Amino acid sequence: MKDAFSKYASYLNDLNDKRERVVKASRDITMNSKKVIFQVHRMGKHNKEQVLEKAEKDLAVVMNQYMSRLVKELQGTDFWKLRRAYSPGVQEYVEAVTLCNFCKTGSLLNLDEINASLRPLSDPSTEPLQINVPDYLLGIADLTGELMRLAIGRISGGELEFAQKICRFVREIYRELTLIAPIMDDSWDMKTKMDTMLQSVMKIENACFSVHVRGSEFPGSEDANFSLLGGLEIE
Amino acid sequence: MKDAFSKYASYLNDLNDKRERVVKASRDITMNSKKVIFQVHRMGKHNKEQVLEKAEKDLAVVMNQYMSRLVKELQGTDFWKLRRAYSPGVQEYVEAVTLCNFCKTGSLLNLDEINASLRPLSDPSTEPLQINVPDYLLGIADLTGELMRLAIGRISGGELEFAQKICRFVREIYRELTLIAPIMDDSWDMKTKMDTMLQSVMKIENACFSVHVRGSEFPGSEDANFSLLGGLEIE
Amino acid sequence: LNLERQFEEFRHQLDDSGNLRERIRSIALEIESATRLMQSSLLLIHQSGPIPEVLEKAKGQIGVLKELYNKLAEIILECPGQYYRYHGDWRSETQTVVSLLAFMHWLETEGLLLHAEAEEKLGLKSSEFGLDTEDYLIGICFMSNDLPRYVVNRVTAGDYDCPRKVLKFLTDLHAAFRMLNLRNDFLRKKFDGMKYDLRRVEEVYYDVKIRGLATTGNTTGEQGDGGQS
Amino acid sequence: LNLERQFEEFRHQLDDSGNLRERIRSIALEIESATRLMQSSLLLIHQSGPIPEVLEKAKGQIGVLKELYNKLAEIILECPGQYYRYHGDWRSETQTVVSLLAFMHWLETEGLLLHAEAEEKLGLKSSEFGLDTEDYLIGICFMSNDLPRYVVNRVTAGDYDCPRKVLKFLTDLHAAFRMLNLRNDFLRKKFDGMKYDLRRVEEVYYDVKIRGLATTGNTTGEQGDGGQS
Amino acid sequence: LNLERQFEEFRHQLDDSGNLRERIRSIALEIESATRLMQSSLLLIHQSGPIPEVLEKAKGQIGVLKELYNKLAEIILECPGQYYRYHGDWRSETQTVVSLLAFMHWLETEGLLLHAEAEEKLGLKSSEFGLDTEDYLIGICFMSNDLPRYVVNRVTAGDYDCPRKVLKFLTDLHAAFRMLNLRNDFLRKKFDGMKYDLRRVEEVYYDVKIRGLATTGNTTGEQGDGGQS
Amino acid sequence: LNLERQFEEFRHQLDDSGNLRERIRSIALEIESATRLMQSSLLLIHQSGPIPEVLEKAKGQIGVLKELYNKLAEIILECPGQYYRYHGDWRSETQTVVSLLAFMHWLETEGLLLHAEAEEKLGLKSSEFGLDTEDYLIGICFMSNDLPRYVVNRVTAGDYDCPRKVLKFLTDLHAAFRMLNLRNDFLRKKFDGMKYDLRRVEEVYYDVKIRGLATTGNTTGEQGDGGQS
Amino acid sequence: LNLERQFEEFRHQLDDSGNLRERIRSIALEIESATRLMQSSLLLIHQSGPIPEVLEKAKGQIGVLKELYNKLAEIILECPGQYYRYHGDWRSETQTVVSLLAFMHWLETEGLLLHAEAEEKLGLKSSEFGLDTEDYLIGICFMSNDLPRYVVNRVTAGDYDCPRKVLKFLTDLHAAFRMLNLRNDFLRKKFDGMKYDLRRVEEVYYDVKIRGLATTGNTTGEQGDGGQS
Amino acid sequence: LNLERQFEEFRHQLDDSGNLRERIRSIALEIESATRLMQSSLLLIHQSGPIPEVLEKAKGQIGVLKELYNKLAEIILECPGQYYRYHGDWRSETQTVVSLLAFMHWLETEGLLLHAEAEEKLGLKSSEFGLDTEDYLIGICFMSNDLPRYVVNRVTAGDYDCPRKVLKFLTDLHAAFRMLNLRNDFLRKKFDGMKYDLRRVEEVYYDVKIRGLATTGNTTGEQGDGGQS
Ligand SMILES: [Mn+2]
Ligand SMILES: [Mn+2]
Repeated sequence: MKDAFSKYASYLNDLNDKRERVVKASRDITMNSKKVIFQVHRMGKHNKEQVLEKAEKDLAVVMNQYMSRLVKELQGTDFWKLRRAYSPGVQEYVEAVTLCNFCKTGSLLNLDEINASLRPLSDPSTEPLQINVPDYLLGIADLTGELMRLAIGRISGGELEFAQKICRFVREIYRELTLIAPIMDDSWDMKTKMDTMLQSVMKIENACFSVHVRGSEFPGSEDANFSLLGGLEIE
Repeated sequence: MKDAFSKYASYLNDLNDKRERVVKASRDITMNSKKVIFQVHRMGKHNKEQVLEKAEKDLAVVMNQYMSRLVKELQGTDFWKLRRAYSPGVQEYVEAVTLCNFCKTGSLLNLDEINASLRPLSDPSTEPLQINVPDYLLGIADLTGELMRLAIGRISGGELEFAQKICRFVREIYRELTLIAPIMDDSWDMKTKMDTMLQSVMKIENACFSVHVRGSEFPGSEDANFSLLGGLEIE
Repeated sequence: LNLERQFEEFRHQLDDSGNLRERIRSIALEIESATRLMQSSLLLIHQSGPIPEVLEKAKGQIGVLKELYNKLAEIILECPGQYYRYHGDWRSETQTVVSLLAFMHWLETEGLLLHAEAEEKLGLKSSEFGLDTEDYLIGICFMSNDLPRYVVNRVTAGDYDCPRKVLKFLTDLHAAFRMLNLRNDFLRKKFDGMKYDLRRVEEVYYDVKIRGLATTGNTTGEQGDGGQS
Repeated sequence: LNLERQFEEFRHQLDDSGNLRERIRSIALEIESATRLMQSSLLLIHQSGPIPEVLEKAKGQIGVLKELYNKLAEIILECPGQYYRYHGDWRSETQTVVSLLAFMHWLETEGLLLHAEAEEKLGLKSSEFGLDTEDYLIGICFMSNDLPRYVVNRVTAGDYDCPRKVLKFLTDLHAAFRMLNLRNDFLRKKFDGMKYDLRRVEEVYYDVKIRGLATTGNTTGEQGDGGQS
Repeated sequence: LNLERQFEEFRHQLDDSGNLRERIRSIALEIESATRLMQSSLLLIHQSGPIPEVLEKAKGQIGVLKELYNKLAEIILECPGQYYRYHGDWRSETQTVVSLLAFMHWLETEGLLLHAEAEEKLGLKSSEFGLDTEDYLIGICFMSNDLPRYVVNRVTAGDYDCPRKVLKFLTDLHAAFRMLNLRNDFLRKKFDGMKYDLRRVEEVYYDVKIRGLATTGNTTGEQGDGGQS
Repeated sequence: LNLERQFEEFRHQLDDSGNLRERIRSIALEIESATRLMQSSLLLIHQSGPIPEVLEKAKGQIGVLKELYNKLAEIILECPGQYYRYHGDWRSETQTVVSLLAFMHWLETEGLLLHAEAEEKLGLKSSEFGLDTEDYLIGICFMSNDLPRYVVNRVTAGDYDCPRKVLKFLTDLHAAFRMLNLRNDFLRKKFDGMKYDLRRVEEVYYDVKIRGLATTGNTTGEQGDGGQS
Repeated sequence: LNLERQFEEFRHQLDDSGNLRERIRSIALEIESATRLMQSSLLLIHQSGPIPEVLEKAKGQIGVLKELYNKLAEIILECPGQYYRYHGDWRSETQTVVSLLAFMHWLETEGLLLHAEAEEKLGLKSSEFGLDTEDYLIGICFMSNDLPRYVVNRVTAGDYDCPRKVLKFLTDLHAAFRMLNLRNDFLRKKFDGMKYDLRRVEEVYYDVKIRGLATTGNTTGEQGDGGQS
Repeated sequence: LNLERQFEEFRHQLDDSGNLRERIRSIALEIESATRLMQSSLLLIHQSGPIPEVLEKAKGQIGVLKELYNKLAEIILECPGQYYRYHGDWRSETQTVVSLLAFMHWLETEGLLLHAEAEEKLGLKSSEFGLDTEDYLIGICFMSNDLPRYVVNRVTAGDYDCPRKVLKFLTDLHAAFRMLNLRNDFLRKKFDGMKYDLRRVEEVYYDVKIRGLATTGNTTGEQGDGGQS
């Protein structure tokens, strides 16, 4: 019995150590991805380029320093076996990278594109880590919350059109996820996220509504098309 | 509007002040009744009289010092209006006074008897505070928990018969309350207390069972009828 | 046995009080039902129904309520000193009654329905069975909760002077409430909510004012000569 | 208008079904009350009261229950096809009834009260209004929960043969239940609890046996030749 | 043995009812899936997609649903009198179906989809398997919850007359619901929520009106001559 | 015996720590009460009371608070190192205190009350008993929540320069908060709310600006001579 | 659109994986059902059924299980690398299987069924589809939970040597488990429970020993020459 | 600016306190791990391992623990006055440590490990970082929970004097605890459990006594020469 159990013990030790390292990497990814997201929110009308540049630089660090650690740990069956250990980090990374990408390009970064960017990190001889569909989707769900914050902020910043763009984009994601959420691997998480997402959509819509009716009151005025805060910033 | 509201304000101030005083009195009663209960649990085989004497002295203090404060505050409609403010204290007092009484006499102190003992505390010109039936019953419900502790302790102390007496007594109370609990003013509290009470009954029964089967194994032995701890105390 | 006899007696007492409660509950249900009719009539106010007619119809229920409270008083008198034992069984209904009466009163007089006036309207003044002060105050808070909606709908219907009047009333009411030392209870929570009503009415008044829709002349005057006294 | 006419009709429907529910609830309350009397009498069994007398008194309520279930059946027959619409309003009471009847039956016969027997005792057999199978089964589980306490108190009272008898009964019952494919619901949860009752009774039997208190003669014999099959 | 024979029979009963439930659940899942497609199409309404086209696509699922409800009806007819035993397995799905159908109906007609009309659309009218009234009412409440969002987005898209129309509809609906005596249950809770929808639509209408964006001409006229009666 | 002596000492310790908590709670209640008075005075600001006078009255409570915090500090110093053992008992009261002090400070200086300044005002600087950073930050968020209402009421009262000043302050404050990497806790949630305050103030600023009311020059003048009374 | 195409593809993928899961669940249900039969047979051991016969009957299901695991393996091989994606759908069933196999193995050999032996019995050794180590360990813990009951019933039936044997096995097993570094997870919780099994068996051994029922001779000897190695 | 500088500092503070907590958690994990090793060694006591040797091995971890508590103390000293801010992060681990130390102490001295002695063993006495009284008391209750098992196993192994000694200790300990006026919290609940430990030890003492096994003379001898090996 003792021999068998020392075998089990070393199996469990290896597994637990690896899991520990993966959890640690995941937490680092989370923390640093969150910092990237905070950074994106520091975006104003006139510092867009600088802020995004810094965010992308930080994101590159997350990728090279922390995601790469994760990639090195994970092989084959680990992708699903240790999913719970790294899922939070990966979701937050998806959130950060898609947020940056949307701010730059106005479109959704695909899972394939993200996975392609991970490939160089891994030893070419081994199977590369591929983010799975559920983690990607859970990350996208959180993305919509950040986009909501961004939209409210951009309306403050006078960028109404950008806010409207976010509104359309988030609505589209919500619509697509309506069909996908119930067939996901563990749909429970996603269900609560869908509720939050609808709240976010409506917060953006209400903000757009508010700006719209205010603007419509003075259709002739030149100011009406301008930002509210724009005025302040000029002063 | 101002005049009316200063009337309301002084009404509320008076009421709240009184309630505050009643709550305070109730908390003092609770604290000191709990101390009496702790004191009763310090009872052993050979210090019964002293312990109970001390407990009764403490109880007299609760009565004269704290219950009397409560009695002085409450009049007529207050008995029900401020019930929630003083109910915890009164329940704990019922628990303490019935516990002491049971240890001394082996029977249940009636509500009428308790209420009679309160009468001297109040000004003869006013309606005296009478503990209401629900508070009395809620106190009795808690009493059974303390009796359980006592029974287990008394078995340890070698007083098997006393434990059996408690067992019969608590069963009887449980049986009576089975019929009364569902028709009480706020039966919700009582329902959970009934569950706890059944647990207490069964704890006592299991302890009695355990002593009984042990004793039956050596029906001839003289020791069998004696306490377990009795032996230790003699040593 | 002593023990059995005592519990036997308790059982009788509690059965009696259970029956009493049954009767009270059934009257409380009737009160609720009458209140619902009153409320239904009053709702038309939000659809710019003509105020006097709406009030007329709603008032029809006051008599019914008076009678029901009378019955309640009779029951309670059967067990003197136990008003507050059963109070929980009709209090939330009564709070709603107060809120409706106070709203109707405001529509007629632009003033607050006082506690004594509310008691009188329900025929409670004389008897030992009165209107609990806290219930009255909670009812007033409920009324306050309906005012923002009322103001919004009046403005939509073109009554631009309404916000000023409501704001004046609500500001005074809020200030009066602040004189009370409230405990951390339901009334306190309700009163805490009143500040949102106030804020919303302020916003509507702001909307009207900034667009020059408010009849500015006398408003400033009114505010100027003393404010919320 | 169509809309108004429709809601008018709904009002009638809802009022009717409300009244029905009211009547059902009131009978369910009476059932509960009769059950409680029965239960209270049965509790004396733990005091080692003489079983026949205890049973006699408890049985007094069966007639009352029968009548109440009759009334219930009549009400339900008024609205055919809706048994299960209102079922929730009396099911927990019925489960308790079954558990008490089954316990009394065991005390008399040392056997299980069958579903049909339970229906008969409550006068439900003939009518369309039967005893739901799951309610019956849940009631049986409830009964099982009371057995460990019973066994403990019997032994304390000196009846050393009781554990063996109860154990035999419970083992058979448990085995029979195991054959059912239960869903993941309340019944399943209750049945899962039965194994703890079984284990507790086994332990009591063990305590008695290891001390040589069980009347060993015939027990070992029975067990030796194959157990409870 | 009796005991064994009884449990043998129970096993069959439970297995049968388990299978039935399985079949019902699987159809309920298909209903949910069809509903979701419908819902997803309807969401385009908020993007200011052209209403007729959006409706066209959503309507595509009605046929599918009709068929599924037909299958459900067949299963339920196998076990007469047990509609309400299994009702819980499809009710929440059905409530969503009703809410979507009613929303689509409003978009087309600006009127309420009646209970009978909903049954007809789902092919339930003829059979013994009908649409439970409470499910219908809950579905209508769900629809009401979607209206504020719809109004907000329509105004943003420049349709300034929408708030008035929705407000009229919702006011009437709310008044009709008020006439019902609801129990303290889920439906009651949902209906209580409807007043927030109403208030929100009033606010949107207010926002539009105070800025002179509403097509004031005929609105005031309508409101002036008595409101939503 | 050692053992007995030790438990004797424990008894005293446990009793003492119970008393301590009692004393802390009672001071926290007094703080709450003083805060309420301060808040009451400050509310007049919304009714265009003259700012200096309003402030004067509100400041009257600072001394009281200082004294109370002093008492608290003394109690806490009795048991060195146990600040955070009892911290939960006064933190929510302290957050409100900070929010009021910060609002008053802004009214006087149009700048943010710094952490060190808040400590100084409450006499906490010297002692070991400081103002917890998170409590300070939460208090600042609370203050931000009151600014939209203030701005709306000032504009109604004719002070058209107020929105610009508040907007500038709030924009800076929001930007500063954005520099923090907050965890997902209560503070984060409060900060998330700040963006709505910002937006509301912007809207008012827009309303004023688009109507040409915000004539920057003379507004400062108006404020100087006492507000809209 | 890019976005739409991606989500479309996800939908297909997820549908496929849903179907796969469906097939897995259905096999898992069959495994559960076979396990239940096995368990039923084994239960007779507690009623002192003759061990070899009981085992014979229980073993009959091993072949069935082997086949079912084979089918499972085939399905999993369709999607390489995703074993752990679906693992949750059969793991609890597998843990029960392991616990029963291990118990049967102990009855035959008084030794522990090793991981490799368990895999072999289920025909899992060769394929890529193995028995997860943690599932194996949890299964072993489950088996340990049944031992106290077994010991109690064996002693009741007069087998006084059983406690010693089980105690030896359980002590060794417990010591072996302590070599593992467990995380704070389900396995850890189950293992923490093992100490109660151990304690109970110790108590039974104590009962037997103190009464001189255990065949004391060789026990001390065994314990003397090295203990739990 | 002041404002910016302040928030810059806050950012550092928040980041620092996050790091601190991280470091504390990691040491708490190491404490847990050392405790587990200690516990593992001590378990051999139940298998009649020779007490001195077992203790020797277990004591090996005390040094490790001392060092870890030292590190913890250093971290806490970095932020004076914040002991109770982070206390929750190591308290449950510390309670286990106390329970083990107290058990080992009893094995050596048959007396209670006092609070001050526990602090000394962990090197906490000198520093500002002490052992919380409640943690100590809870740890002692945990130790009490292990004593019944110990007594049972010692008797099985032939040490018939052990029950008397443990009973004496536990009686005194229980009496001492009874002197405390405990609040209704975790500690109270743990203490309530102690009476069951006491009873179980009494039962064993009775078993030994009634069989005339407890010959007080030579038992001490047996313990002296190394136990039952
Ligand atoms: Mn996020
Ligand atoms: Mn108590």
